[in-house]
Amino acid sequence: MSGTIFEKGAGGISGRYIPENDFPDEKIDALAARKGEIGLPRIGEQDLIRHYVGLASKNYHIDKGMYPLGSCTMKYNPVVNEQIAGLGGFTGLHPAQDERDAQGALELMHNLESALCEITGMSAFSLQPVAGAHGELTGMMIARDYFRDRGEDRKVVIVPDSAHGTNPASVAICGFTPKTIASNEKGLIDPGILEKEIDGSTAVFMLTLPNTLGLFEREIARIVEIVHRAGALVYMDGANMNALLGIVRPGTIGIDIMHLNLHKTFATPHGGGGPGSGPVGVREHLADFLPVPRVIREEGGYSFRHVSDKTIGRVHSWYGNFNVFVKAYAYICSCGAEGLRAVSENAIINANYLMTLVSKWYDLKYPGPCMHEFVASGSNLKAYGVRTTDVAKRLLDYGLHAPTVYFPLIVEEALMIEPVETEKKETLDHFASVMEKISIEARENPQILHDAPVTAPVRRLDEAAAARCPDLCWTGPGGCGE
Amino acid sequence: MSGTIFEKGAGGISGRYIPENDFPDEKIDALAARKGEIGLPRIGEQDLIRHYVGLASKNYHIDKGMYPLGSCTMKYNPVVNEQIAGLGGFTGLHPAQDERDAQGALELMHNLESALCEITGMSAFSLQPVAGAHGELTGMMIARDYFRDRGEDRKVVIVPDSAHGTNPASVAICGFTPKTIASNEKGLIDPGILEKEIDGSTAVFMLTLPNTLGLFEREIARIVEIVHRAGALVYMDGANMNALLGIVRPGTIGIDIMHLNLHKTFATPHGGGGPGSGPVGVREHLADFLPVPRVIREEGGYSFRHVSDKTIGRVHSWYGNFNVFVKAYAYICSCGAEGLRAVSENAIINANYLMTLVSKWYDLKYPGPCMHEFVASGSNLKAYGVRTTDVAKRLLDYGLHAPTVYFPLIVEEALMIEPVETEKKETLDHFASVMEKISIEARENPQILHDAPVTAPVRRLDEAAAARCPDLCWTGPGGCGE
Amino acid sequence: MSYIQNTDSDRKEMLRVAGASSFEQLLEPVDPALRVKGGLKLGRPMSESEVLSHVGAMASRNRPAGSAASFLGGGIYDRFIPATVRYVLSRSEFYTSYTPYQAEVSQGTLQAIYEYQSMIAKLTAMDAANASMYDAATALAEAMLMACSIKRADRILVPAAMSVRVRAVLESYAAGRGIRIEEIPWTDEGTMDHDKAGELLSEKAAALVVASPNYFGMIEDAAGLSELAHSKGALLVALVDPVSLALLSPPGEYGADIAVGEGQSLGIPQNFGGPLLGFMATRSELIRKCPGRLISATTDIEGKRGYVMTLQTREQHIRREKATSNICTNEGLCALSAAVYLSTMGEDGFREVARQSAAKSHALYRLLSEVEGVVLPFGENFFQEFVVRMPGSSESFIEEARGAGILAGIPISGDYPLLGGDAILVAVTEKRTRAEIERYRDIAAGKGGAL
Amino acid sequence: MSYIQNTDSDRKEMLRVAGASSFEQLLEPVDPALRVKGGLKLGRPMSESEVLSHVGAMASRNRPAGSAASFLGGGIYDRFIPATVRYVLSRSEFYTSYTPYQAEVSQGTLQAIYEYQSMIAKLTAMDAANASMYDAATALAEAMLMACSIKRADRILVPAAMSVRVRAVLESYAAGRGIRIEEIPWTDEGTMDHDKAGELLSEKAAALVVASPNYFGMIEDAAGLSELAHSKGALLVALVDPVSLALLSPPGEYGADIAVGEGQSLGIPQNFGGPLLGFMATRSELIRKCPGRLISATTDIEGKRGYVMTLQTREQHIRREKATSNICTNEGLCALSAAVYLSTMGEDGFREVARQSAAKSHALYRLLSEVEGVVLPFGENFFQEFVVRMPGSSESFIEEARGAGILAGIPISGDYPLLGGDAILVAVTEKRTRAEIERYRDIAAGKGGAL
Ligand SMILES: Cc1ncc(COP(=O)(O)O)c(C=O)c1O
Ligand SMILES: Cc1ncc(COP(=O)(O)O)c(C=O)c1O
Repeated sequence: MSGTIFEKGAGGISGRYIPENDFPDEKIDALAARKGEIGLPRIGEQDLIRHYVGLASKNYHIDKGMYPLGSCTMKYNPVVNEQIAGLGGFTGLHPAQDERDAQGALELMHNLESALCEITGMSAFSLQPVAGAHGELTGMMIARDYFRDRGEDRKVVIVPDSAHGTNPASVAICGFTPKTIASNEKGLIDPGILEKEIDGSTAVFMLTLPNTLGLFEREIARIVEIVHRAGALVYMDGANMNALLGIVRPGTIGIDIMHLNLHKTFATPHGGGGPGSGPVGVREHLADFLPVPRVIREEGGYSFRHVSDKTIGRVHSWYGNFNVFVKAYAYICSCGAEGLRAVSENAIINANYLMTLVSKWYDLKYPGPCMHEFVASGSNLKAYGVRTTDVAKRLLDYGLHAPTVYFPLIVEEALMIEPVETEKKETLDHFASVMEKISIEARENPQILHDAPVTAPVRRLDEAAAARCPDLCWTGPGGCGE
Repeated sequence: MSGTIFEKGAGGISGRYIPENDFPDEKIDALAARKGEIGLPRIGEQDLIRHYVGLASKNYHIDKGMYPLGSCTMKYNPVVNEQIAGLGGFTGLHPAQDERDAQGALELMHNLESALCEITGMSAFSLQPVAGAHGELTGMMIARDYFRDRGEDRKVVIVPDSAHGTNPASVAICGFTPKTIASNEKGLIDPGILEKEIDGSTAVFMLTLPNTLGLFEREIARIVEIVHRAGALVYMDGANMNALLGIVRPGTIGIDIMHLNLHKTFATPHGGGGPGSGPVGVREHLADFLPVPRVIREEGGYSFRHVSDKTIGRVHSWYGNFNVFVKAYAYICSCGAEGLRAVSENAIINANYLMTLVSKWYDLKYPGPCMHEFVASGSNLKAYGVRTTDVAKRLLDYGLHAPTVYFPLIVEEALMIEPVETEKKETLDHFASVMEKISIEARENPQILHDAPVTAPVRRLDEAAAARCPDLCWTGPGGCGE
Repeated sequence: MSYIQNTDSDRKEMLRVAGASSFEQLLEPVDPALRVKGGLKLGRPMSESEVLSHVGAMASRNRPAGSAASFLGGGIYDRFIPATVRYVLSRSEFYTSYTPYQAEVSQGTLQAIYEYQSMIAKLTAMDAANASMYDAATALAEAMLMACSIKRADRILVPAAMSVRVRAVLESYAAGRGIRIEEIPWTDEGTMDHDKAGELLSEKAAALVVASPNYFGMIEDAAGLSELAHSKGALLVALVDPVSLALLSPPGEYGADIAVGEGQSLGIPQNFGGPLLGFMATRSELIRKCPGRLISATTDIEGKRGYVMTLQTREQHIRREKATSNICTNEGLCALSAAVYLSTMGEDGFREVARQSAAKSHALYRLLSEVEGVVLPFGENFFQEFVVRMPGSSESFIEEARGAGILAGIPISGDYPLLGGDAILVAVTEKRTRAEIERYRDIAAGKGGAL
Repeated sequence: MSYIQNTDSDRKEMLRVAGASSFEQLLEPVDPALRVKGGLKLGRPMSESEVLSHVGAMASRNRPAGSAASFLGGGIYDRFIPATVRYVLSRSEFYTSYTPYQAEVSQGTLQAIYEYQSMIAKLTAMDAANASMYDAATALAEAMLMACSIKRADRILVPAAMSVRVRAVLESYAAGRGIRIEEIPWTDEGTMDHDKAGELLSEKAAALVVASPNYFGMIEDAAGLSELAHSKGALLVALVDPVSLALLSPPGEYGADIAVGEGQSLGIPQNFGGPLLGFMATRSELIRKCPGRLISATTDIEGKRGYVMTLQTREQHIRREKATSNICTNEGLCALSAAVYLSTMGEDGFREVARQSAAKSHALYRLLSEVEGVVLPFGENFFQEFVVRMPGSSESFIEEARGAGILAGIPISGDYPLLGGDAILVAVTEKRTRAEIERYRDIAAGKGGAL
């Protein structure tokens, strides 16, 4: 009984969810200009539930097993936080309600902003951006308006080649010109190169810390100094903050603007692709540029305010992804100061341990202690005709998820592995042992890897055909081209 | 990562769910007489959730597919009813609370009792019994005390051989002597035999209607008359009421006592084995014998009352499975009068349709219209060395659940099939087509059936070994005998 | 709202295939004279949103524990339930599945219940537990039948300091079988009178039932009573509170033959008293006499570990009237709750629940003992619940407390006239806060009005 | 409450294997001078029950829609959400999974999003939709960038009768790119001034944005505007309400090139304004210029149907600064909500939602039109929302209604001074009852106090 919901719901009958209309209105027919059917399914509730439960069973997910996707921080999502975020006092609030009727929500936002300031050392946060990339874009807008306000015409943003794809994209969307600099042989930013490239046209230097190789930029102090000396701002992509909680506060080491991914570091679920939340924090001199409205606490309570005319304005229809704030705030309360520090300690220990195990069988371009993640490489298996994608697919057959592959681009056949702090030693041991088995299979019987996956709901899919002739909308049994 | 929760939770650390104790008390140590550890797991929340989600994935369930277990009425369990029954206003109520603080709960119970009276034609219901068998036992107690009250010494309860196993067991537990009578060649009670067997020692005649062959007792009027003439009571096992909603009201055809299975007819979920609810209804002359307390509606509101000294007393610590009442009541509201009638119509149409399809490939001892279920037989496959159990296991390989097998005992190699009203025609067609395939496999390649299941989480299990040396409690890696 | 998915044209086609020209034709076996005329007198079908508001309004006409501080006990307690429990229970793989008749596709339920059995066995320190009973009362009733059958006797002894509701269920089950239930009074300490027990045991009895803590919350000398019962040839049936077992000596340690109790405390909401979770554990030698479902570990034909229902020949679906019990549907999902609850709290967390319940109830006891006129008849040898008599009438005390958002206790003198006066039973679980406990005291001391 | 599962001895052993004698040693790359001294100034860890009461108390300091009758709209609506939505969304297979990078083990998410795309395409009558955007505002901003890139132009025209918040987001996105946004005023009927639009279109513009219903709830002559825009070489971008599309002519019918809108109405709780669901649909020819994720059906190597992310070369993780957008994490779970909502309500149920919203809002409109002093400036050509001026001050009217349990509307004259007076925007969804609507009228008529 597979097939789309349209097939299952063809010619059936739906349940009755709302009462009869007690305001019959002939006038409505005048409005009803739409011709014909929309094309929505008509399906009974039992089959509908079966459809979605059936789809659910085809997904890998955190509650099934380890999710070692590098850069994604796939940690356990506490079930109690879902329960709390589902309270009617939160879910039923309209954003234009009288502030007196939303004091709890405003207080929560205020407390969350304060906690993020304390965690990062930034002076002020806006919760408005709804994803990491959205935070980056917001940060770029702040930089843009900051220089405009100062009357400086700076158009260039320097981005290391190891940066996440969203970084240069956000730069470009904001109207800046991205300029890539190469990382050095240790996988780090070379202050010398930076010094050469930076000049009066540079608005921002944008780095990820720890970087996408899982390395802490040893020269960060010098980098910050170089950037500031050039009159530019330092932007930190804080999506990897899971490594630094209670260890480094970016604001105190000179970072001017940063974003966080609450849907990574603060345990809010990823939802198969969102919703996320990407709050942006700035140091004092940039606070006036943050999006409005801001949450203000005064004698009488909390309120939203348009605090400064320097603001970049808005980046979201309302206040950002409030439902995500609730979960992140509950998580911070659960952890407390010591718990957050423990998160990063364990994330780092797990990563270094797993790196030691995995590097027995896979290449490692940048040895030495890593932070919360590391990048291995399947390049040693190329001799057997095996590529990293084969390793990834074979992992699926063992009931595990694959690491992030082919990223960062600067590592050939990259396998970017982030174990996160919630996985325990036995789980890492199991993952490492499967990685070992696969490396042996690669040598002895590479075909198994090429054929993988065989236990997943589908075998390898024809992506080329999809790209050539995309079938993006169900139009009947035939699909594409009809 | 399989294994028991004890293995997974050996030597780990649990989360912190309750606050620190702010009443330290040395005296508690004096109470603490227990020596050593209890032996409960210590497991982090992520692995705990994975454990149970992993177990969940090994279960067949209604939201996965059709569940044609005869006599079990495995219909769709509406998700909204779970939501309603989970409201804090219900779940947080203590049963000894002041009645003024529980008016909504009492009203719901009162409304549910009234609705059950209307549906069955009985005069009064008690919601106290928590399962079908518990209802039977309660009904037997009512009969016992009724005759005791009348000073009659009747010790025998006549039960047809087609009865559900709980029927004779309930009779015996109550201290009555069960006496079995055979059904006739049409699968029905033979009034002639009944007339012969019944006498002044007979307290109750206990029948299931429709009976466990899915047949309506054509002679029910005569049967009732015979029993009443003998001064005995008619007890109806109403677990099959899904066939009769809006069609037959047992109270109006002379049934004296009956129970319902809310967890069958009224869509409350079975929970992998409960909780259920088995309300007992009686006609007017037996109302005083119902369990106490009863819910009474008066001017000032609802209350619990000990209405009569003739009561059998109590069969449950409190008022029965209240949480189940909420779901059943919500279901009745959803259906309304016409919806309940539609339930039975569709259950009957589905059963007759499926019987027609299945009987092309399997034996049918009792042809002619069935009610909500029918009993086929795999006896025609015995020639190929195939037994009904093989057919059942093979169905699992096709991703379906098996019917009830080897019951009722009076049909050889029985396959008792109840499709229920929520399954649609296509689903029945699919089931029938798999049954056909299996009957062909049985002829052509019976080994496939003997080997089945091969796609389930485990293959056939050694029940004999378990019965010989039961391992009922995890005591370490070795298990039984340690 | 209808959950039926067949359309009119489906039905037409199905009737055709089934050889019927109309639905009425399928009803041919049902004499038209017996059929319902004119339809049921129930309302019209409601849409989902109407059901939600209709039944939701009933929920809001109650005043649940969440909106008041509950000191009610007597077998049902307001305890903290971790979110994991509701999460696991809301998976339809568990809640919509049937009794695991096809073991190969029911390993989730089977293993979970096996683990539940193991946890109950460990908690009670008995050899094995069954898959669940309806509630403590029926579990005790079944234990009574089991003991009578083992001992071929028809007399059991129970404490007078036992829940009257549980007692009533025992009577219902005993009546038809000619079982005599006799009561052992309590002493000034609120515990069982050993001398009287010894006396009554001199006549043949199948079992002595010991409830510890008893209904008044008092801890019995279970070991002494166990010895006494066994010396007179009776079985010892222990009725226990599962949370207390994290602190107190468990039935297996004092030689109980059967242990039963109410598992509601183990992650199950109060739900106005149902569903509950009766548990039963026993010794290996008695397991084949035990009522109810049992899950055993075993292996499949490839040697892989798996789980099955076992010893089904004790059960009604095989043995019919010769079964050890008539129980079929039990409280499977509640057993799952208990397993999730116990594994979430874990060894240490569960002990902490017991310790805090004891600590907080003893704290309230001491605070009340300082209030003039308050009578605490039975002393401090209780676990988490005690009997108290207030200076004024308990009715007006409870009423005043109710006004102040406190459900102060269950009045019990009506059921136990020997207690005299106006006694109430007060339970303090780990959920109660210092503020609530102190407010309770203030009200008792006549200083409650200010709040 | 900690979610870390390693024990001290695990950590010791792991450090040993990793060749570190202490955790500090792993921090060697981090200059000690840069490290946090003395720990973070945050509270101590809370247990689960403390978090529940701490954050739960915040929830109870709000007054959500459930406890008042909401006539608030402006893009976010109080609608009925069937229980199926929450049920499906609470499955961790959906909510805890990542973006479907490994397609073979993400078919659940992929197929669900494919079905969502299909439903949006059908609803808008466009060829294809993407997998979701952040909200309507950013979807429109992305449509603006897309139009400017297609038309190689840096000017777009927008209605003045558009949400000021959406407009503000457009400005933020436009500023750095040198895009000029120009406004077309509204007429006395509250709709776009066609003459003025024609005038402004004579200078090259990438797109004309039509919001229909517009922010005042009024239905635009979208077909006419579409013709106008196309005749001047501009694209037509339609900003639409998805529920309205069950009744009104959809963008595909009047030739829109890009359709965007806010999907919150499709089964997503109001949640104080987030998460929302921006949707975007377009014509086949433009799909490769479209921002965001796209899911396509395809087949696996055995010919079995399956789903993959496609046209990823438009996306930032492949194309970096040349990507059509920077969007990565989107609103996947909200898209799933919309799919479950639309398939639950179904073709007929969804139309009924639209019809009832229209019928009820028109009913309130007519009731108010009979109240003396009430001004309804724009007439009846609206879908479910309209502008009204109350006889007295809107502030005091709203305050009085609030006291009577009614959230009466959004005051909008501050944002739209041209409206004059004290206008409020009133939305009536299918959830509002006759009683609520009549009470609204009574308060407007000065007869509200009695309730
Ligand atoms: C380092 C880094 N930066 C930025 C992002 C973008 O965040 P988002 O997907 O929430 O837009 C991610 C995650 O994908 C990331 O890992
Ligand atoms: C006909 C019949 N009678 C009685 C019962 C017993 O009901 P329960 O399992 O709820 O005790 C059942 C169900 O198992 C049944 O099908």
